[in-house]
Amino acid sequence: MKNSKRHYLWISLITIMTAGLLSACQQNKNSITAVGSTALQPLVEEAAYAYGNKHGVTINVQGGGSGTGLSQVAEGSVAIGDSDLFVEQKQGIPANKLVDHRVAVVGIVPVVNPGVGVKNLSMDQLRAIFAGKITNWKEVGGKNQSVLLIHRGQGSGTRFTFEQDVMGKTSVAPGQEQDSNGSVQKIVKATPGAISYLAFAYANQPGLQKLQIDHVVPTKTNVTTNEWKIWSYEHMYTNKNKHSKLTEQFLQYLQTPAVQQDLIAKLGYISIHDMKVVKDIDGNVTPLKKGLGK
Amino acid sequence: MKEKNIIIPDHEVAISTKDMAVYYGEKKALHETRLSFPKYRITALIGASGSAKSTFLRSLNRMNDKVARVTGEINFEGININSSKVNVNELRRRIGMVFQQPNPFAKSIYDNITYALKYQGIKDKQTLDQIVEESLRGAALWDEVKDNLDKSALALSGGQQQRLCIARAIAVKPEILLLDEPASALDPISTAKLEETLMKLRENYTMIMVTHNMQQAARTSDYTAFFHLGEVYEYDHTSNIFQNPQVELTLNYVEGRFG
Amino acid sequence: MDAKKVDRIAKRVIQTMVLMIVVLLVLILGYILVTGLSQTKLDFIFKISKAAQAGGGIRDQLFNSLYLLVLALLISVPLSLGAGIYLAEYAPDNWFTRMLKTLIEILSSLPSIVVGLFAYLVLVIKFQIGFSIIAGAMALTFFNLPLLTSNIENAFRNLPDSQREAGLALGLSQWKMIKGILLPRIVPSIITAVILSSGRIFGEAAALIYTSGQSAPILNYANWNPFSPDSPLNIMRPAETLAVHIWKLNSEGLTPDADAISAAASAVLIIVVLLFNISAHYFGEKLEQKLTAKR
Amino acid sequence: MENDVQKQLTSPSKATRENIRGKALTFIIASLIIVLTVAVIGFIAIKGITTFTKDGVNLWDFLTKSNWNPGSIKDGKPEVGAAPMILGSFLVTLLAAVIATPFSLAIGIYMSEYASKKTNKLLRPVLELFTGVPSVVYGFLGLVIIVPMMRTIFGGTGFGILPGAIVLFVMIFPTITSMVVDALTAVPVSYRQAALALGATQWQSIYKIVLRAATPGILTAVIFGMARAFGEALAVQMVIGNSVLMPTSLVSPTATLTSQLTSQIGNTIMGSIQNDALWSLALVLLIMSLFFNLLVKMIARKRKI
Repeated sequence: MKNSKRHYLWISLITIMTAGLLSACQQNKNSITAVGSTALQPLVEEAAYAYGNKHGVTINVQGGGSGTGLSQVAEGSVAIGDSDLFVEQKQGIPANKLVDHRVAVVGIVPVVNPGVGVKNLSMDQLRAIFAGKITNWKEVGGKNQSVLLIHRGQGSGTRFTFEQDVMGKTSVAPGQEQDSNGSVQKIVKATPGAISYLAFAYANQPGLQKLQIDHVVPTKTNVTTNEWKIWSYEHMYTNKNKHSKLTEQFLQYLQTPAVQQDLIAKLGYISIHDMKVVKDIDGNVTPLKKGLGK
Repeated sequence: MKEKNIIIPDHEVAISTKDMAVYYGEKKALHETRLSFPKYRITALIGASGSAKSTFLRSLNRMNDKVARVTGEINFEGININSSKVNVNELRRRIGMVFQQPNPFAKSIYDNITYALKYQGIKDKQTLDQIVEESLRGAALWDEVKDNLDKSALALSGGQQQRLCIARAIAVKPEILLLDEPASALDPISTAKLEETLMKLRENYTMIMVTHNMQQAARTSDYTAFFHLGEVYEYDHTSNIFQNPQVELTLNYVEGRFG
Repeated sequence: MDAKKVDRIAKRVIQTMVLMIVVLLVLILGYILVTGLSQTKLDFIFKISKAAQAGGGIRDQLFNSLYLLVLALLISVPLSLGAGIYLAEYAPDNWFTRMLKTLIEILSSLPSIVVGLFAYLVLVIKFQIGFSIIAGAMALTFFNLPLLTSNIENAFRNLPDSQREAGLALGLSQWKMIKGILLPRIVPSIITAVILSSGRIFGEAAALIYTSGQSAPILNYANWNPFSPDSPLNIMRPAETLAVHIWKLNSEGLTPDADAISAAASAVLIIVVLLFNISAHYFGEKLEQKLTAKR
Repeated sequence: MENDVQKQLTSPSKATRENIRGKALTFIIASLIIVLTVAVIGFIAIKGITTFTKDGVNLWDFLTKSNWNPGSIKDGKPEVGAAPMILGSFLVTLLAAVIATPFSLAIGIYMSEYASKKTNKLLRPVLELFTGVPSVVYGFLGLVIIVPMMRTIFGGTGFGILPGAIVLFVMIFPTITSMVVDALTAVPVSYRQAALALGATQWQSIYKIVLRAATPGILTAVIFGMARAFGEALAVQMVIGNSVLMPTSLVSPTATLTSQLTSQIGNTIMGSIQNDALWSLALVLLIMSLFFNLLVKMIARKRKI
C-alpha cells in the first residue's frame, strides 16, 4: 500500500518533468528569449519587465556576452541576440541571416584613478598611452606615477569600439584584461596609476575620474553630435527565418517614447532617436538628416 | 572413515547432505560429508574453531552462496537444494537461521516479527497480531515485552534480542531452524532461558545448532556431530558422543583436552 | 635540546597555528556578516532585484537557489542511491566495477567550470533546452552525484553484515532486504550527506552562469501552474541564483548600491549554508538516536 | 512427481523477480554515470582538439609559446600560446598547497592528538562551513582585502599569483584539513600507546609514528586540495589580474586557465578559432584533473603494499 503510493508520487513527478520538457520544445507564443551583451542587458531587462507586465507575456533576458547572443540567434535557438557590435565585426556568424535592430547608443569614456592628477587628454595622448608609448603620468602633466593599462577582454564590444575609435590602426600595448565593467570599476578605483574605459552608465562612480578628450566633456549631447567620438550602437539581432509576432511587437515597443525617453535616460544609455550622426561598420561618421530610418 | 559418519536415525529425516564439500577459493574448507538430520530433534554440531561446522551449517540454507563454492547434494523435501534452479528466497523461508550475534532490525519489536510476514503478503492486522503473540510466546519473550511491542528492538537486552531473533525466525513458520552459536554472546542466565526455549520449540521444529559449549550440547541436543579440521569424525546420539565416543579425538575434545 | 623541551615547543607551535586559523576564520565570517548586514535593511530578502536603481532585493534569487537545490537533489539523490547500492551491495569485483569507481572519482574532481561548459554545450545548445533551471539542476547533478554516491556506498558498507544475513535468512529478496532493512538504517547518513552537499550546491556559481542563466524573470508566486512562464515552479525558465547574482553584481552591477547588496547577499548565503550545516548535524544525531532508541 | 513444496522451491517467486529488477535498476543507474562521465570527457576532448586538428595549431606552440591572441593570424597560424595560463594555474595551485599544508597539518594534529572531544565537535562543523562558503564570496574578499594589502607591501598593482594563492589557500584549506584529520585518526591508538610506552614524548610519537603512518593519507588530502585549487574559477579570476603575460613576479598580473576560460567564453562565437582555443584550455584543465586523480590512485596503491 505504502509502496504503491510512492510509485504514484514518482510517476506523477516524472510526468510533470517530461511535460515540462515537452512544453519547452514548442515554447509557446507567450514567451521569447533575448540573449547576449551584458552591456545591453539592463535596458532589455527593464523593458522586458515593463512590457511583460502590461501584456501578460514573458520575455527572458540573459547576459552571456555578445558572442553568445549572436551564435544563438544565428542558430535559431533564441529570438533575439543582443550585441555591442555589428554582426559583420564578429568572425564566424552568417551576417546575411540576421536582421539588425539598433535600440540605443552607448558612450564610452576613459577613466583613471583620481590619484594620477590628470583630467584631460588629447586624443593623441590617449592613443599613445594605450599604445604603451607614454608610460608615466608626468609625461601628460600628471604625477610621477607609472601608467597601468587595464583593457577589457578580447572580443568585448566595449574594447572593440574603444580601439576602433581611439586607436585606429595602432595596436594596443599588453596589459591587464578585465572581463567585466564591475572589475574595471573596482580596479581603477583601487589601483594607483590605472587607466581603463567604461560605458557612461558604469563610469558615474565616486572614486573614478572620467577624462575629457581635447576638452570635450563626455556627455550624452556631445555623443549625439559626435563631438565625443567614442561610442557605439547597441544592436538587437533577429533571425530572418524565424518570425514571431511577440518579437516584432517587443522590438517596436523598444522604439516607443516610454523606452527611448524615460528608461534609456534612467539607465544611462543614449536614445537612438537623438542621434544626429550615423556611424558605419568601419567607424566612419556622417551627419544624418532628420528621422532615423531602420 | 566416511561410512561411519552416516547414521540413519530411527526418525523421519528432515534434511540430509550427500558428499557435500565447501571450498573457499581453492581451499577446501569442508570435506565431503554425509549427514542426515532427524525431524523434530535438536542436533548439535561441535568441534574446535576452524573445524568448519559453521561453514557446514550456513551451507544448508545457502547463506554461503556469495562467499564459497558448495559441491555435492543437500536433500530437502525430496529435492537437491544445492542447485541453481532452487529459489533460495523460498528455501530460506523454510530453513530459518539464528546467528551468533543478536541482529534485530532497527525497528520496533512488532515490526521485527511482522516484516517478513507482510512481505509474504499477510496484511490482516488480526492475523499478524496473533502470529506476533505466538512467536514471542514460542521464544519465551512474550511476558517480558507484551506491553512494549512498539519499542525499538535495539533497546532490549542481549538475551532478549536473541530470543526476539528466534521469534522472528519462527514467525515465518520454517521447517528447520539453524542456530549458529546462538548463546555465545549471552550471559549465563540468558543462556539458560534460551536453552529452555529451544527445548520447548523442539516439539514443532527441527533444529541444528552449532555450539562451543559442551554442557549446552549435552543438555539440549538429541544428536551430536563432531567436526574436526573440515571433517566429520563422529555422529551419534548425544549420550553416546559424550559418554561412549568411538573415536579417540572425540573423547579428547569432549573432555576438554583441546579446543 | 632535550625531547621534553621539543615536545613543549611543538605543542605550543601547533596551538598557535590553530589559533591563527581560528582567528582568520572568525575574521572572514565576521567581516562578511558585519559588512553584509550593516548596510542593508533585512527586508531586501523579500524585494525583487533591480537592474539599475538602488533598493533592489534578492527575493527571486533566493527562491531560485532553493528551488534549484530541490530539483538538483530530486535528480541526484535517486541516482546516487542506485549507484551507491550497486557499488556496495551488488557490484562484483571486475573491470566494470573498477571502471565505475574510477570514473566516479574523476567526475568528482572535474573543475566546475568544465562541467558548466559541458552542460552549456550539450543541454543548452545541442538539446535546445535553453538557459533554464532544469539545465542548471542537471549541471549540479554532476557535482553532487559522485559525492553522494560515495557517501551512500560507504554508509552501506559500514552496516554490519549481520543485518543483511538477518534479512536474507527470513526469505526476503536481496532487493527487499536492501530497501527495507539497510536503507532505513542509513537514512541519517544520507540526510547528513545531502544537507552538506546542499551547502556546496547553494554556493556554486561557475557551473550555473551558462546553464541556469544570469537573469531572473519576475515571478508571480500566486501562479502555481508549472507550465506558465512566470510561475515559480516552471522548470524551463531561466533562473539566476543567489551566488550568480553576487557574481553579477560584482562584475556588471549598475545599481548604485551593488556593493552593499552583494555584501548583504553574501551574508545571507553564508547564513543559509550555516543553517544547512547546523541542521545536518542536528538531524543526523536526532535520527541516529531515534533509530537506535536507547531509551 | 513434484509436490507443492517442491514446486515452490524450484519456481521463481516475487522475490526472484524483485532481485532481478533491483539489480538491473541499480546497474542501469551505475551505467548511466559511466555514460555521463565518458560524455563529459569525450565532448571536452573533441572540442579541445579542434584547435590542433582544424585550425592547424601546433601542440608544442600551444604549450610553450606565450602569445595569446587567437583572433590574429601570424605566419599563417593563429597565435595561441597558452604557456602563461598553464604556468599561472600551476603556480597558484602549488603555492596555495604550500601555504595550506602546514596549517592543515597543525589543525589535523591538534584535532586528532591534543584537542578534547568537545573542541573537536566544535571545530569540525566550522571546517565544513568553510567548504560551503561560495567561491564568489572569497573572490570578493580577496579583491577588497588581500589585493590592497599586496599593493602596500609589494607595490605594483597588487594583482597576481600571490593573492590568487592566498585566496585559494583559504578555500582549499578546510578540504585538506578534514581529510588530514581522517588520515590521522585512522592511525590505530595502539601505535601511539606503543611509542609512549617506550618513553617517547607525545611529540615524538606524533612526529615519528603517527605522521609517518598517515603520510599516504596526508598526501592524498593535499593532492585533493590541489585538484580543487586547479579547477577553481571565479575567485581566482577576481584577483589574478587577467592579463595573458608570463608572470615576472608573484605579484605581477597574469592569468590562469580557468580565469581566461570564464572571462572569454561568452565573447566568442561557437566554432571560431577564439572559441576553439578556449575549449583547448578546458581540455588542459580536464587532463590535469585526470592527472591528479592518477596521482591519488598511485598513492593509494602504494599504501596497500
